[in-house]
Amino acid sequence: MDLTALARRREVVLLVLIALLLAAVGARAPVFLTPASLGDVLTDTAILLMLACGQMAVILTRGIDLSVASNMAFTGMCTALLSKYHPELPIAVTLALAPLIGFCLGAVNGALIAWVKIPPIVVTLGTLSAYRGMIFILSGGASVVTHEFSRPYLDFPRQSLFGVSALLWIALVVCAGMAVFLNFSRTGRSLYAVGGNPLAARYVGIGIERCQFLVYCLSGAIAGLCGYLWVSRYAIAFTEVAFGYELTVIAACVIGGVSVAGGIGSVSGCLLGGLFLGIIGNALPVIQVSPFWQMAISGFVILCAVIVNSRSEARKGKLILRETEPPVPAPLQVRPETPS
Amino acid sequence: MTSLRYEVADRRKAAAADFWLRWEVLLLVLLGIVMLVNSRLSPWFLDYYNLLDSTFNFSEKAIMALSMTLIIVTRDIDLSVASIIALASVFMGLAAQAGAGVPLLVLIGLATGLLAGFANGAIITRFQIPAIVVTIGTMSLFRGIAYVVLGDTAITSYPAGFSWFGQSYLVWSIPFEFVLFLVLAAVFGFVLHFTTTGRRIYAIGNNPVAARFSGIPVDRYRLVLFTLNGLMAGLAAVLLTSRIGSTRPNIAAGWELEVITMVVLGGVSIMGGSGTISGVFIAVFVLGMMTFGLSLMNVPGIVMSVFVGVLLIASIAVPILIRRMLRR
Amino acid sequence: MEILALSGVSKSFPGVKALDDVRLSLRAGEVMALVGENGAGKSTLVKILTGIEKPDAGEILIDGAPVDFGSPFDAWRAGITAIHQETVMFDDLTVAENIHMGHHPTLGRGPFRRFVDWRAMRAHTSAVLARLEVNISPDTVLRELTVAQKHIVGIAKALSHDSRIVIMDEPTAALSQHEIGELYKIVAQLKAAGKAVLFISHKFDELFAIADRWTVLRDGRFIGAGTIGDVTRDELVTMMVGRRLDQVFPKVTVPIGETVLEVEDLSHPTEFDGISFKLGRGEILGFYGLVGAGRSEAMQALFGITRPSRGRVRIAGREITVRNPSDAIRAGIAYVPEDRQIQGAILPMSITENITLPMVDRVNGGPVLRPKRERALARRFGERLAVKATHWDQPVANLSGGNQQKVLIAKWLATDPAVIILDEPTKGIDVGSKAAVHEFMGELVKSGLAVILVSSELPEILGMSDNIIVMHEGRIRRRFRRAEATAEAVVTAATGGA
Amino acid sequence: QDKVRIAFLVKNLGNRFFDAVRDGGTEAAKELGNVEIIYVGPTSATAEGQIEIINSLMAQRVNAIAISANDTNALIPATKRAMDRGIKVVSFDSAIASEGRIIQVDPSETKLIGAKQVQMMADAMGGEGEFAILSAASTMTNQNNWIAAMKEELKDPKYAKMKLVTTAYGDDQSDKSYRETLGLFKSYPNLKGIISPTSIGIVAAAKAVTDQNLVGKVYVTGLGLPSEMKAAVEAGATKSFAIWNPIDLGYTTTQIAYNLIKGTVKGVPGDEVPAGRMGKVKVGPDGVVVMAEPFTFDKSNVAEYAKVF
Ligand SMILES: Nc1ncnc2c1ncn2[C@@H]1O[C@H](COP(=O)(O)OP(=O)(O)OP(=O)(O)O)[C@@H](O)[C@H]1O
Ligand SMILES: Nc1ncnc2c1ncn2[C@@H]1O[C@H](COP(=O)(O)OP(=O)(O)OP(=O)(O)O)[C@@H](O)[C@H]1O
Ligand SMILES: [Mg+2]
Ligand SMILES: [Mg+2]
Repeated sequence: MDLTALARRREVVLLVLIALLLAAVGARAPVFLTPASLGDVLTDTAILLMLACGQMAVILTRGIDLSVASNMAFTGMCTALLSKYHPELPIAVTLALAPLIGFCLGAVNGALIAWVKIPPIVVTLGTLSAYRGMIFILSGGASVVTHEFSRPYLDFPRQSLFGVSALLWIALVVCAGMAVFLNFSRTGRSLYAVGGNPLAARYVGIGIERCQFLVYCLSGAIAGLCGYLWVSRYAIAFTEVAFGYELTVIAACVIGGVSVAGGIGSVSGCLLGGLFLGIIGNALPVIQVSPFWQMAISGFVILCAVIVNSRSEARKGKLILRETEPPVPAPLQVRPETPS
Repeated sequence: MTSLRYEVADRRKAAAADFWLRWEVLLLVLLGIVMLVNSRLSPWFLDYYNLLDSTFNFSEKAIMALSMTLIIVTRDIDLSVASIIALASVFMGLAAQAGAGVPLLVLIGLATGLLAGFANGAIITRFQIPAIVVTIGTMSLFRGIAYVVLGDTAITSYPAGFSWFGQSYLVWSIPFEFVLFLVLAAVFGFVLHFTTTGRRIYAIGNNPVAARFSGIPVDRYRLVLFTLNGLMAGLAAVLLTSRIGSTRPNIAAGWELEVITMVVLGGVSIMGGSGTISGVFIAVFVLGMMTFGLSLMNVPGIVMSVFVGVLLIASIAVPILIRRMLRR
Repeated sequence: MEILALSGVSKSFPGVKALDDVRLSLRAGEVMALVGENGAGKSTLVKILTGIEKPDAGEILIDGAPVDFGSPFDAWRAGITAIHQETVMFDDLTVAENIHMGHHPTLGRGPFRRFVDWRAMRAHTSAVLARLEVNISPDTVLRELTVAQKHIVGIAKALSHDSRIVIMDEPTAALSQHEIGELYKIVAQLKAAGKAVLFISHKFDELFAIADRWTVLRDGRFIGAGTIGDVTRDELVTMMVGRRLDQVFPKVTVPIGETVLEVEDLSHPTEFDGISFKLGRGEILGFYGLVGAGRSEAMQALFGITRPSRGRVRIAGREITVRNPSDAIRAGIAYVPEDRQIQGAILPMSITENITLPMVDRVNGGPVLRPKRERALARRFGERLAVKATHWDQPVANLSGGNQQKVLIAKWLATDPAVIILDEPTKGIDVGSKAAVHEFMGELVKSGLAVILVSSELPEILGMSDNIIVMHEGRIRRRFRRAEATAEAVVTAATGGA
Repeated sequence: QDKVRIAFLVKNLGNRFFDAVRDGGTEAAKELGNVEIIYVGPTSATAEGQIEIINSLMAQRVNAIAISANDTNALIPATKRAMDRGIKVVSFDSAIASEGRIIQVDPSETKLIGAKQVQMMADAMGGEGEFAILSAASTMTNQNNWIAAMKEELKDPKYAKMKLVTTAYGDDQSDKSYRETLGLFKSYPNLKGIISPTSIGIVAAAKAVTDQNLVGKVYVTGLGLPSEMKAAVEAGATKSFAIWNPIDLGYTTTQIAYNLIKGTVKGVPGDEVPAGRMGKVKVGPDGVVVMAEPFTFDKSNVAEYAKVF
């Protein structure tokens, strides 16, 4: 790939932007660039990265999942209550149950979207409210706090293996799994087809409904897992956990170059988009920008990123005039052998 | 001309099922049920003054739902409306601190909304970026600016007469806000359903490319609609600020989703090109009356959101399922 | 030997009986022509054969055994592939993936046996493309290809699978003369390899050139079938439309009047350059070229869709600036675009609303809608073009391709233009409607309009135009008067020769 | 005879502090008999949400509304209307400005609260070094008042060696508060303490200190709930923290509201309101009733109170 083509790849542009951002923050506060600090940033962003991967699969099929944050909070509350009332249960149960609960919530979205054929934004807008309300009903509005959790519940994500926390390992596995799924499985590839051109996808026999259902389940399962991780990380479960976080997740995807029109997006782009937001969120307090600026700056950055993206996307026309060779291919021979 | 001619009727014969499956009819039935259930469950519900007062709870959102309807009909969406309210309210507050009078305050509120909406529209049409993406960005940006300006302070120094817009009643104890909503609903309904402008809006929503090839300045329409939507948010900011008499950066938090819920429940397709103002109008009351009834029973807002979410999905799913069954 | 047989197949859509007790049979090593007017049900039949739609009744037999296609994948496995009427491709994916989507090759061995085998996929793509003797890299993203190349990929996709039955639904409608020749060769190749080909086309010349047998549908019903040698063109047409059509290109020559449109040096940085021509009252000016020659681009610039970098446009001697389509409409230019579904019709809206859209203010005499006036106008122009519909409030989406095109022409005639640009007006239209459109062009020029006809169909250009302009790679290559234009000279110019 | 209905309108639901307030209210209701407590609050802590609820309470013609306000001024038009219709409005905890209520029940005095926290910080970090404040949303009145009071208290020469380096805002969200705390550690490597006058912030800050293995180096103090802070105290991240007794607060507020309804007092400055087991409380200038000094919790008593609230 030549240099200009390389420069046109969104991932490369983002990588450069992130490097610049790090350099700028590092210049103001060198402490931010220490490995320990960068590790913290990564740990802090891990949940966002996983959620962004799940969200990307959904957006690939021209969908959107606005209910991730509510799903996360609900699942988080379920696991928290479980930990509170059954502290004896091994952590493996929580680890299995969290994605399962999330999966079920996602499956409700998926079924309504794929088979009842309600637009994704409507369904997930509805479940965004409904799941959030269910937390309140489930918990009676009470929160579960630090000392009420069982030790393993809180400690597991912080355990480290080869110097990397379990939380990061989980994120790594989820994101790598997603990348393999999207690039190397037929189903993963069909997601691109479903989003790129649903009609054409139907014509080649791809079960659109199946794909839609699948992505919401997947996004739901990831949200569920993240629900446990989130609650465990901050050691508190209450109704408002991760309130409004769905938009951050979507923003990460958008910055990472996932097209909301469907069919375009990569796990690497998504991860970079998430990191970008994560670094900003973590850097502002460090470089002592007034916290009041944080929201405005993220908004500004999102706008800049999408405008830059749209510029590099802009179609350069068909360039009819530039073609110099007349399109006269050699005459075709009639060859009788069977097509393979 | 050659040709064998076909007999082509002017319009389709309407079937009874068509009427009963019309969205507005379904919503009216739903509204009836809501009113009935509420009046059964709460002795305070069917009270003239209570009902009128309850309109304070949704009038501002309903006004924004009107222009949001147009935006969604043209296949766009605006997630930044609530943030525009915050921004407009902040600028009004600053002006009030500087001693501006009531007319100037209103003007500033409307102008801020207008400009913010224009900024949305300009970015969307100039760079051809999907509206949902741009307005996610401006949603943070606008509210972020409000935080930057206000920080940890609140502005409460509004002139005395300013409270009129959000707190006054007209004849028969009807709140001014509500009357304004009714008037605007009539205007929007007329424009969307009985004018050529409305026709063009539907054309854009159904097929923006073909609309452009038909001589409709699509991007200009979208720009104008986003600006209008901003203006309506500015108006809502005037009403809300006047009603609560104070400005904080977190004002109207989360309203964007409530407004969109009203529109979608009103039968406006999120894919653009279809939906009516009358549907949205009824949906406003369905939601308003339902939440009012629930609040009379002191059901917490967060539990209401379960009702709203389920209602939203069910109201759309049920007709689809019925149609599917009828087709069998 | 019969490898595919259909009997008693029926299919209804809400309000339309698209197929009614249809039968069809295909034999190995032969080309079956399926003909019928627009809306006769041809594409619906294709969709049933490829498992996209399920028939309401009837039976499909393959090798004498009944089959039931639950999904397109079943049909594909049964050895049926199709080039569909609509281009159904994935613009953001590579050529290789476009060809293999839905049935990616997998590694097949080891722990990763379910993984997509990208290497094999590329290699296979290269092989298929090489067989078609085209030079396209398997890794190219489809978006970067020209229209013709995309079509080739579509054909490659159908051929990539070892299928026994290949269906081609109007494959030549968007191709230029040259590529049509290539396609004929591929059909011959398939035939020789013992495949059965079902070929759908509205162009009789090609049917007589390549088909062995024919089947006619009319209004969703089976009308007849037979061997191509035993039938004449007229007989086929009569069966299709239920009556005789005598003239193919009813050229009406009216004296060319004063110049209404004058274009001088219209240019664009990347798409076309130095387009100049004059157009007089009553003239039909044909624009010929290969697909992607820049004709549509130039016309769209004239119509204000794209902004030219330089050049002048004069209408009736007065210079005008066209910044957007509404300027062009006001100046009296109408443009019927080539892409019906995307640029032309607003599918979910009614026939009436479509027809009145470009001039909705004028029709209603103000900003307030007057349904009666609108419907009267729609009826007037709809009937003039013999649109087949059940009522004028019917959504255009429910019409067949040909009838959609008629609605579009009606829409633009209703603007009362001085110049009408018809971009591929008969693409994918059946003979009956085509004749109607051609005849109509005669009426237009008689009534004093000037017509620009952009077409990739050589007989149409030669038969209808007073003057012909041939474009090649964005520039005007040659101009012909009607009398001096021959097929050879025009094609030579279009392919870049002298 | 009809029940006397007193509504507790809190900042937002799902907050243990307010749940405890309600329990106090219920206790008083039981003592008084014939009193019904309605416990309501918006989903998220906004003034608009509270106004909607005031409208519905007005429609239900409750006898009194006790409010912990999300905005000092924004509720005034609504509460004024309520008072016009004969509903007694009192505010507690977070005040409504005086024209919008009859009585404000302050759990403690702002000055005391500020002083208390600075004092606890000084104890924890040995009277010298850098510390920071982690507040909730930048818009909350009581937070800002307390911070102002802290700054005032710091002027006392005995705190001369203590340096307030910055104020961060965690928006009363756990994740944001946590992140802000991490940011503080990075920006101020010499940081020795964090005061968080909000129950969510203090938990998040203590968690961050524990997670970063900074126990013993950085101390967290401020206002928190014993049940939520138990773990932090046991881990050593927090030596002591304070809070007033929400049960007493709810109890007193109910008693005051009841007396207003019955007309036994008007609620003007100088009035003495009988308040059951709390004895008589005195209405101060501006209609403010002040309760006691905040109560301090540490290792010795946190476990016991954690069971209560
Ligand atoms: N999805 C659909 N819903 C409703 N009606 C349909 C649908 N698809 C096709 N039809 C109708 O079925 C009939 C047959 O259409 P079909 O597309 O098979 O015709 P065709 O012979 O391919 O015509 P053309 O030559 O114009 O392509 C038409 O009247 C058409 O309007
Ligand atoms: N490489 C391409 N990618 C996508 N669309 C293309 C491409 N080339 C052509 N088109 C589409 O096809 C249409 C043809 O445009 P163009 O002006 O290049 O050719 P033309 O000479 O008019 O050919 P024709 O009318 O035969 O299609 C354009 O409107 C454009 O939308
Ligand atoms: Mg067809
Ligand atoms: Mg063209």
